Parts: sequence; structure tokens; C-alpha cells
Amino acid sequence: MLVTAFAIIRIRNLFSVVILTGLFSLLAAAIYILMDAVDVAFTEAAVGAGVSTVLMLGTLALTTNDEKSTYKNRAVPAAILSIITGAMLIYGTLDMPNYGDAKAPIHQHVAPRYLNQSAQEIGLPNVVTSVLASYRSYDTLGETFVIFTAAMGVLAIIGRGRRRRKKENVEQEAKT
Amino acid sequence: MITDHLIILQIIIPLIAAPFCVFIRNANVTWALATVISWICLAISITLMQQVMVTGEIIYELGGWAAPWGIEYRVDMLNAWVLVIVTSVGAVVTPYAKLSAEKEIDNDRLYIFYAMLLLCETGLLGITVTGDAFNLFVFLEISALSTYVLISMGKDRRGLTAAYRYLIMGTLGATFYITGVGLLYMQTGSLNIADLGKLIPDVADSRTVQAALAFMTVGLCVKLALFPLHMWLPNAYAFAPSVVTVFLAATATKVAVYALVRVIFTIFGGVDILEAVQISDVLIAMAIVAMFGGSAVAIYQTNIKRMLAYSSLAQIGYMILGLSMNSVLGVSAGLVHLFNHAMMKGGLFMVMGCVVYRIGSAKLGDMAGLGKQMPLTMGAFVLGGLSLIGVPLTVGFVSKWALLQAALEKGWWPIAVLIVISSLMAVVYIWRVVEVVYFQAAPAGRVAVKEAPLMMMIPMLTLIGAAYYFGIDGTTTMDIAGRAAESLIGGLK
Amino acid sequence: MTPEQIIPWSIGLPLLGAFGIWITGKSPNLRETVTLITAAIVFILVASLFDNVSAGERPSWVFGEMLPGLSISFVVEPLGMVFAGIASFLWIITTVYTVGYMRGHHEQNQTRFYICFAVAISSALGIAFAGNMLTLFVFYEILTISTFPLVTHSGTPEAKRAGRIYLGILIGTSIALQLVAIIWTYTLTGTLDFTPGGILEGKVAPVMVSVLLALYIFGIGKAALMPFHRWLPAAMVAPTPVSALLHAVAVVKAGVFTVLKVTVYIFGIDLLQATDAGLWIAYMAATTILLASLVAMKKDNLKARLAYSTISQLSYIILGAMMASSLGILGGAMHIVMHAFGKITLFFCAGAIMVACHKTEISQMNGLGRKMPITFICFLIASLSIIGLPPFGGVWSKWYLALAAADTGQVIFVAVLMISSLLNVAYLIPIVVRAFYNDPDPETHDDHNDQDDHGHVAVATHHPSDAGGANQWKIGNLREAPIACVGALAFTAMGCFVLFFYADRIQTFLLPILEGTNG
Amino acid sequence: MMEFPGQLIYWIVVVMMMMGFYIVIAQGNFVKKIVGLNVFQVSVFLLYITMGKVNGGTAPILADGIEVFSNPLPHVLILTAIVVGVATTSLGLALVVRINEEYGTIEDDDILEQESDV
Amino acid sequence: MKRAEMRIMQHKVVLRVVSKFLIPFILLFGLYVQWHGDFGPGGGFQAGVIFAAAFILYALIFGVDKTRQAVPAWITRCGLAVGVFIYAGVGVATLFLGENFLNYNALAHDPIHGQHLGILLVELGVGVTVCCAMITIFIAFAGRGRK
Repeated sequence: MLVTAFAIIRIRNLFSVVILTGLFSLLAAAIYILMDAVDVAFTEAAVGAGVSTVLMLGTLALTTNDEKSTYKNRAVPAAILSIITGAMLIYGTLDMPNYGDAKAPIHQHVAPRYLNQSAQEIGLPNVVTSVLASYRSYDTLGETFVIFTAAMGVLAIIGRGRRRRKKENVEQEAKT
Repeated sequence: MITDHLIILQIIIPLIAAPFCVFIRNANVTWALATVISWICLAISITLMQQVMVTGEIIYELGGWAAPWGIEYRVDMLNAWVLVIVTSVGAVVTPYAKLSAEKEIDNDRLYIFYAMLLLCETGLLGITVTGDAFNLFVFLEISALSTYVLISMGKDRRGLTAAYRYLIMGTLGATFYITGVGLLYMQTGSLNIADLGKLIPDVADSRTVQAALAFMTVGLCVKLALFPLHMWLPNAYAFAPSVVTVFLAATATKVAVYALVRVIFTIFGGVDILEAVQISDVLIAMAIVAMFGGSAVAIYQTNIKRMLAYSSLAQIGYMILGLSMNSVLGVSAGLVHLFNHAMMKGGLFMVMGCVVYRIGSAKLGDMAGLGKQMPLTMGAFVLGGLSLIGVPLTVGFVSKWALLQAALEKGWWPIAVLIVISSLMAVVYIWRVVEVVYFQAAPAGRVAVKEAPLMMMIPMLTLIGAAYYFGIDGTTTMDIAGRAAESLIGGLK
Repeated sequence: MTPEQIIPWSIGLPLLGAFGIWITGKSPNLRETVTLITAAIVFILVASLFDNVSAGERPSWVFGEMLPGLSISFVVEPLGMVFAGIASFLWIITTVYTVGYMRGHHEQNQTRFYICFAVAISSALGIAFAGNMLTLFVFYEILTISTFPLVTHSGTPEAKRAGRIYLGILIGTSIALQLVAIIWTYTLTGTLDFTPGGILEGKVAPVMVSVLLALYIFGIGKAALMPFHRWLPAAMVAPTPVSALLHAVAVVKAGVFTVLKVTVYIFGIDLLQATDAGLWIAYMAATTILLASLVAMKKDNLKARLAYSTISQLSYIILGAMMASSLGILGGAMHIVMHAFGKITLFFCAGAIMVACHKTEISQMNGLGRKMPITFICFLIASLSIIGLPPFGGVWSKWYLALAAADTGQVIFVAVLMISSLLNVAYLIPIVVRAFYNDPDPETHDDHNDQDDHGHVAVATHHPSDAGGANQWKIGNLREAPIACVGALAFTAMGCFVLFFYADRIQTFLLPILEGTNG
Repeated sequence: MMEFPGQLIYWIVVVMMMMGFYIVIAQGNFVKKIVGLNVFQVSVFLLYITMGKVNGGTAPILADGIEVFSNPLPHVLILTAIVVGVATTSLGLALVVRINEEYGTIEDDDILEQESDV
Repeated sequence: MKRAEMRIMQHKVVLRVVSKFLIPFILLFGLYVQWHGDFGPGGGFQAGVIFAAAFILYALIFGVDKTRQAVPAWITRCGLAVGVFIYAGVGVATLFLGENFLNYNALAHDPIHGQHLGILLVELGVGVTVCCAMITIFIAFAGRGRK
């Protein structure tokens, strides 16, 4: 994955970049499965590798395929900023519980109830679904509205009406 | 019965109204719907405010699941206050929106515009009432996405790039925020804000928690456009449709400030985090730079919407300055400025909306001679400008008074002086406009301009009037802000 | 009406009047009647308070709470009573004068002019009756803003430039210095009410007293203490009635009035005496007195000369306040009255000359006294009063000031007062002399527009050259200004004389303000 | 360094996050910025998922005979976050398409140049 | 994907046949994921995406116009709204039944049944919205390309 991410930075051909991003998502999905997050992996594969890639390809089809210039002037400050932020995070990780440690606080406070009692309270085997659709169903409602917003937004931005008018403008410009 | 569910009604009424707009698709009907809804919201928020005053904190368990397991809504003085700010601006903006939006937005998209406006308001309200750190993120995104769309809907193509840049910055900010939430969750196992507040003191010296604080703060500072994370704001405000600018300027950054307050004083309140890790020094420094940078750049702007946007940056600096003083006075100064700035900046941007409606431009040069042609509108501008400067009898004075007092109480002389100097800079940029508007003759080519239509004028005068009403009677607002501040700081000392 | 009710009425009535003026703006006669009636009623209202106050009552009225613990409230006490009395009384006279002047001068936008004027008077009364520093500050700012359109009335680039200086200095000093001082006081004491004997005693370190005092005194830009005096000469581009009432009476007196209020009721004379905090400001005031007089001598433009004279005279009052003795305070307070009558007369004369003969520069006034004898006689009377010669009112205030200076052992201030009186003579009397004894210049008609070497006055008069004749009141070879103008200025000149005899009444009336002090 | 192996996976995640972050701020191409945003977000998702993992646990689907489960809550959160992510991406891309139509380019520098001309 | 490629695809017979064959199965799989989410991985969101994928495939192969004929704009647009209505409606229903918002226990006498029903309904809402959203977004992009 690291290699993929690095390749995304270096490669200038946007088509390849997009394909690599899809690959990156797929790899992430694979890792999710390793980490027992099957639902997430499913979604990531469908969305990250599927929908996003298709949309990006669609965008590229409408715009351009190659990145044009280099942005050396920004590279150094950007790198410094990233490194500082990263260092901050690494600093933060130093006090984290070990990976996979079952005694970490994260597994002690809220989660046990979902695992132990959802069977009685909700009655579904898939705890993720129980949490998603019942315990934290309100988040999911919000999520649905996010998607709704995005879809309406895309309609507003590149829906049909505007394009038609735009085309007339272009024609007019071409004439003059 | 229904009073028990007011909190949730506050959110879901506008939320459900948004898809209705999609069904209706008729611009006028959706507008009427949005207006009615926004007034209902205002009524609800005021009722909530009264309830909170009587009964204290109100808790609502969504889905019937108790707090750390489910998501809860939790309204105290502070939220109720922010709710009132957002809904009252919403209630004034929607009537205003009709004409302005018809002029500046493609008519076949108006229904989407109103849906987005409702969603944006819902998102902001959702951020405000929620007691759950992750739920906050979800509503942050609802409001953010709808904001991007709203900004891009104008006819100026620069609105598109502004929206895009905001999208990048905003998403980065939101991602920073959830990174921070994740780190906190890792250390405590909880996502509930109140619960976190209890758990944090035990793990406060963990480096993870410190990193979490840093990430959440940075993420929210992007949203509230604190210097140096403000780059998205001026263009977004300048090139968005006027009515969108009014709404955003008066609400969006305020809610982000609120979220920051929650993080600092509720989540990290138990450990007096401002002192503990010296964030306050950093915040104060940034706030002061914002105050000066914002005002200084504002002086050189030729687009007045942009000028006001930069002035907003400076005003955000005041708010953050007040909050980072970490005293009851300081925090209440910051909180009261939330409201006050919403009134005056909303009013000023409404003036600009009227100007754009009539002359189709927000450039200073094009506004010459408007003082004669649009006397009421321009009079409102002067009044709003005076408030921005902080002249007595205006809300700006109330905030500045409180802020200065807080600074002096701490014995921070230089800061008091800086506050004063920066408000003098406001004199300069407001003055530039007054001069052009009143003292220059209208350009010869321009067709005679009429006064703004009544439907835009009334909301505009309402906001400006409010800026004076609450300037003359600052006790109500100061009292509420003071109580909110006490409840925040009180938990800490 | 009870005294308590009079307060809101007297402040609110000018505002009502302003509204009435706006409504009747289409018909000049009606409009000016409204102004006059309003002015008269306001004066009657204010005057009716006089007895209550001199009987020791302190009528008060609270408008509302602006900030928690801080209300917009009003209390009438002798000092404010005096100031309000002068402002409202002179408003009537100025209105009469204005009618003549504005019509004679064919000014534009007269309705706006009258409205702003009424608002300015309302805020001056607000300042006079203010019960605490915050209220005072509020009206102080309203006064600044409402007079701004008057300063830029003519709309010329010159006027705009002046307006910018005016607003910049007044708003700048008030927000940057005065407001800070007010808030500081509030954080120290928890109150801003004007209290006999002051509120700061024992609440502030002696060293900081002088810092705080400096913030106040320099923050009150309207008192025109150098180096914040530039706005006053700049404001002379305004029509003369404005210069007369506002920039010789209402605005500048609001400034020194505030200085007195702050000295007496915020700091308390005792505190200032004990700490000597005011001394260096007194030196500043003395410097201002002398420098401004010297500058005045060099000005050829009449209104500019009068403006610098005003600056110099205002510093008398500041000096009186800063000497921190009861005599000084009394002298200062009386000087508010005396100077008001004197200076308004001088400005009226300047305006009359401008209306009748279109002269603005002193060097053009040769022999004018023969054409306008009444005007110049009044000018002489007012000059003598300003200089401080008996039998005119000005002598008393100067007398008290000099006594105070001698009393506090500051001989140098006595000297300053003397020298400045001489300078007064030097810059006022030659005008009269020139007008009466020099031969008139050959008639140069209508060249007054561009004879403006000092850049202070550029009153655009757009009437054709022969229309000037209609503005004059001709009897034989006399060419006086319209009767409304001449009547007004004669009346105020009379006032200078009358005040000479009533000075003791004023003094007894003012004495209670020193309650609560030992000195 | 006892904790070295335990933290290593976080560090890898952090490095990826920062690569994404770098792309967003350093690259001038609008599509690539969005790609960077995706990389950044996916990395944050990974961070959540990694902290939800319990050694020896299985996917949180209740079944007889299994006692140890990984923490389901991060999964839920990330499900939501992924959706939000794709919503943002689609909106961003829509904007890019429009920007390309209006400006004829999707390079930051070119657009800045065009805007400064106006 | 290039526009040219897209157009070529519309003429490949094999693709057309295969996809015609495939699309029903994708739809079926989508439905399975929708209803099976309670037990295994999956749920409304994933199902919605898969369901939409079928239409997207159709659009890729047969062109946007044909897809638009099959699924008119108003259907997807209303679908968007209907989906969120279902979700929010469940919440409102619980409100009317006297419980807190989204407390499914109110939906049936037995809390467990209530929870089942509630989860099923909201997952349906999510599925509908996501599916329609994806189709809308895709068509907006693809529709943009044709000159």
C-alpha cells in the first residue's frame, strides 16, 4: 500500500493515478478483512474501488488525462507540513495501546455492551448491523442525508439544464 | 408530550422538509416551505431556550439508547444560545432569499437551492445539539456538502473554484477532526462528549490525547477559518450567491466556533486544557494575527463582499481571543460576539445582496453615488458598519466592551490596546465605502437605481435593527452568554 | 411634569423635532418653524429644571440597562445643568441666525442640515445629563457622528478631507483612549456612576492615576488639547451656524465638560491633588494655550483664526481642571459659559460678514466696519469678553483661573494666563481696528470663492454675482447681513455684557459640585 | 523497545496518511488533489479499523462457540465515514468537471493566473 | 474512460449479450445483500451500490439515453427522496407511537420484533437512497460527456 501511495505521488498520468487509487482501495479492503472488518471491506471494495474509480474516470474523460506542470515551489513547504503533522501523530501513537491488545480502553468501555447484549436487545447476529441501524441509527440517518445532499449537489452542479444553456454560450463564443 | 421531543423536532423538521423540496420542484412553493420551516425552527429554538432556562440541561436519547451506547442530544445554555442564533438568522434569511436567489441562481435549480439551504441549516443545528463527537462529524459533513453546493450555485465562475477550494480545505479539516476523535476513542473507548469529559482527566497526560486535542483543534479551526487556516473563506464569501453569503457568514463559522468551545471546555474541560498545554497562548497569538491581518487586508479590497469576508476573519479573531482567555468574562465575551457578529455581519451582507440585486456588482467603484439612490440600504450599511467598528449603542460595542473588560481583568494591557487599535482599522475600511457611496457621483452610464425591494429590505432592516436593539439592551444577551460561560468554566474550577 | 419626566423629554424632543423637520422638509417655512418651536420648548423644559437643581435636588432617570450592571441613566447636577442651559438657549438663537444665514447663502440640503443639528443638540443634552460615564460616552459618540454630515455639508473635496480628519481624530481618540480608560475604570471600581468626590480614590495605584488621567484627557478629543486639535480648524469648512453653535459651544464644550466631569466625579479633586497626576497635563494645556494663540495670529482666514482661538480657550478649562483646586474647577466651569457667549458671537459675526460681503479673509476686511457697524461693534464686545476685560463676562472666569493658579503655587500658570490674554488682544483687536480705521478696498465683487490660501474654508456659493444684493439689509450705505443674523449676534453680544453682572449667581449655583472634596 | 512491534502498524498508517495529505497540499491538479484526499481518508479509516482489532478475535458476527470479537464500533463509524467520503468525492469531481468547462483547465496555477487577470 | 471507448462498447455484441445476462444476477445479488445484512456482512448501503452498479453497467454498454428511458430522471430523483423519507419516517412513526426518535421498540409489541422491523425498514431506506444517488451521480457525469 505504501508503494501504491508513493506511486500516486510520483506518477503524472492521471489515468494511471486513478487506477492506482482503485488498487489502493482494494488493498485497504483486503487489510480490513484481515482485521475482521468484513462489512467495511465490502463497502470499501464497492465504493473505493468501484464507484469512486468509475467517477474519477468519468471526470477524466470530461477533462484531461495528464497532469501538466510540476509544482516544485509548493513541494518543500508541503513536505515540511506533512512531516510535522505526521510527527505529531507518531508522537501521539507512542502512548497508544499495542495493536490488537484486548485490554485497551477502547474495548472496555462501550463496545462490550454491543457484543454481549445486542443479542438480547436487538436479536441480530451481525453486531455491526445492530450498532449501525439501531444503537447508532441516527448516524446512519445522517449518512443517508449526506448521500442525498451529494446527489442533489451533483445534480445542481452538472445536471442537465445548465449544460444546455452552457452549450449555447459556447456556440455564441465560437461565432464571435 | 411534544415538548419532550422538541430537540429532535428541531432537527428533523428541516431535515425532512429538504427532500420535500425535491418532490415539489416549484421554486415558489419550495421557497414558501423553506420559509415556514425556518420560522418553525426559530419558534422551537426559542421554546427550547426557555425550557433550558427553567429546567437546566435537557437530554434526549436517540433510539432510546442511553448515552455512551447510543447517541444523545444534550442541550444546555450554550447550545440553546447557538440554536437561537442559527435559527433566527435562518428565519430572516429565507424570506430575503426569494428575490436575491431568483436573480443570482438559475431558476430551474432554485428548488435544489432551497433544499440545500434547509440541509445546511439542519447540519448546523445538528452540530449544535448533538452530544456525540462522531455524530457531530456527520452533521458537519451535511452542512459542509450543502455549503459547497450553495457556494457553487452563483453565476460567477470563481464561485466554482471557491467551492472547490473550500471542499478540499473543509474535508481536510473534517478528516483531521475525526482523526482526533479516533485517537480519543482509542484512549477512552467513548464517543459521547459528556462521557469523554469525565474520562479524559484520567488519561490527560497521555500523548495520544494531546495529539487528539491538536488534531481536533486544527480541524475545527479550518472550519471556523482562524488564521492561518482561513484561505478558503474570502473567495467563498465573495463569489457565492449573496444570500448564501449572508447565511454562511452569520451562522457557519459561529457553529464551528461553538464546536471548538465544546472540544476545549467540555471534552477537555476537566483538565483545564488551555492552561495545561498552553494552547491558549497559541490561540491568542493566532487570534491577534487574525484581527490585524483580516482588518489590514480588508482595507485594500475592492470587492465589498470580499472586504466584509476579511473583516469576518478579524471578527473571528475576537471570538477566539475571548474564548482563549479562559475566564468567565472572556468566554462570555466570545459567546456574545457570536450572536452580535451574526446580527451585524448578516445585515451587512444583506445590504450587499441588495446592492448586487440592483446594480449586479459588489465592486466598490460601481457603488458610487448609491447613497442618494438607495438611501435606506446604504443607511443600513453605515449603521452596520458603525456596529462593526464598535460604536456605542451597537452590538459591536457590547462585545468589545466585554472583551476589553476581560482583557483588563487579566491585566493584559497590550492585548486591550491591540483590540482597540484593530477596531480602529475597521473605521478605515468602512469609511472607504461610505466615501464612495455618498461622496462620489453615480457613474454616468448607469441607469437610475431604485431602492431595494421591500421583501429584501425588511429582513435587512430587521437584522440591522436587532444589532441596535441588542446594542442598547445588551443585558439579555450578556446574561445568557454569561450563564453559558459559567456553566462551561464552572465545571472546570 | 415632574423633573424626572423632563429629562427624557428634553433629550427626546429634539429627536421628535428632527422627525418633524424631515416630514416638513418640502416647505422651508414650516420646517424652520418646527425647528424654532422645538428649540424653544426644549429650552423651557431645561430651564424649568433650574430651580429644582439649585434647591439641591438631583432629578434622575434611567433609560434601561445596556450591559449588566451598567445602565443608560441620567442625573441632573449643576455642571450639567449649566451646560444644558447654554446649549439649549443658544440653539434658539442659532436657529434664528441659521434661517437668515442659510437662506442668504443658498445652501443645499437644508433639511438634512436641520435634522442633523437637532440630533446633535439632543446628544449634547444627553451628555449634559449623563448619569454615568458610559451614558456620556454613548452620547459623545452620537454627537460626533451626527455632526459629521454638518461638517461635510458642502460636499466639496475640501469638506470631505476635513470630514475625514474630523471623524478620524474624534472617533479614534474616543475609542482608542477614552473607551479603554472607561473600561479600565470599570474593572477597577465596578461602577461608572458620577459620584461627588470621585470613585477612584483608593482603588488605583498612584502611578497609574496619571496614566489613566492621560487616557481620559487625551481620549476626549473634543476638548482639542494638542496634539489632537487638528479636527477643530478642519471643521471650519462647515456652514457658519455649525461652527458657531457646535464648534464654539456644543461639541467643544461637550469635550471640556467631559473633562470637568471626569475630574470632579470620577477622579475626585482630592485624589488628583494628592497624586499631582494632572500636573503634566496642565503643562500640556498651558503649552496649547500659547501655541494655539500664536497660530491664531498667523491665520488670515477669520474662521480659522477663531478656531485656533477656541483651541486656546478650551485649554483654559482643561488647565483649570488639571490644577485640581476648587477655584480652578469653578473657573473652568464658568469659562464654559463665558466663552460660549463670546465665541458664538464672534462666529456669528464671521458668518454675517460672509453673507453680506462675501469676505472670509481678514486682510479683505479693510473698512468693512463702516458698512457693517452693528456686526463689528458686537465683534468688539465679544473680543473684549474673550480677552477678559470688564465689564464683560470673560473677566470672571479668567479671574478665578488666575486665582487658582496662584493658589496652587504655580506661578508659571499665572504667567501663561497673562501672556495669553495679551495674545488674545493681538489677534482679535486688529480685526476690529482694520474694519473701522482702514480705508475700504476697491469693490472686488465675487472673488471670494477662490481666495482661500489657507485651505480651511471653501464654502461654495453658487449664486450669481448680483444675487448677493438680495441678502443684504441696506440702510443708506450700510450693508448688514439679514436681520435674523444681526439680531442673533447682537443678542449674544448683549449676553456677554449681562453675564458680567450675573457671574456670582452662576458661581453659587455651581458650588455644590465641589461637595465631597476638601480642597 | 518493548512496544516497537505494537506501534509499528500505526506508524505505517500515519506515513500513508501523510502521503495523502502531501498530495492534497502539494499537487496542483484538481483531480489529483481529490485522489490525495481519498488516500488520506482511507488511511484514517485504517487507523480506526486497526484500533478496533482484537488479537484472536473474529468479525463481530455473533455465532455459537466464538467468544472473542473485534470491536464493532469502529467498523460502524468507518462505514459511515466511507459514505461521507464518497459523497465528498463525487461532489468534488462534479465541481472539477464544471471548473474544466469554465476555465479550460484543472491546474491550480493556471486557474490562479486566470483569476488574477480578471 | 474515454468517450470513444464508450461508444465502441455500445457496439460489441458479446458485451451486450453477457451484460444482459449479468444484470439480473447483479440485481438479485443486490437484493440478497439488502436482506441478508442482518446476518452476514452487508446491508442497505452495499446493496444500494450493487444495485446501482447494475444500472451503471447498463448505461456503460447501452448508452445513457437508453438508461434514461429505462430509469427516467424523475424516478431516481424521487427515489432519492423516498429513501430518506422511509428512514426518517420510521423515526417519526416511533415518535408518534410515543417513544423517542428511532426507538424501534415501539414498532411492535415485542422489542426484538420492533428492532427487526425497524432495522429492515431503515436499511431499505438507505438502500433506495444510495442506489438512486449513485445512478443520479453517474448519469450526471456520463450525460455531461455527450456533445
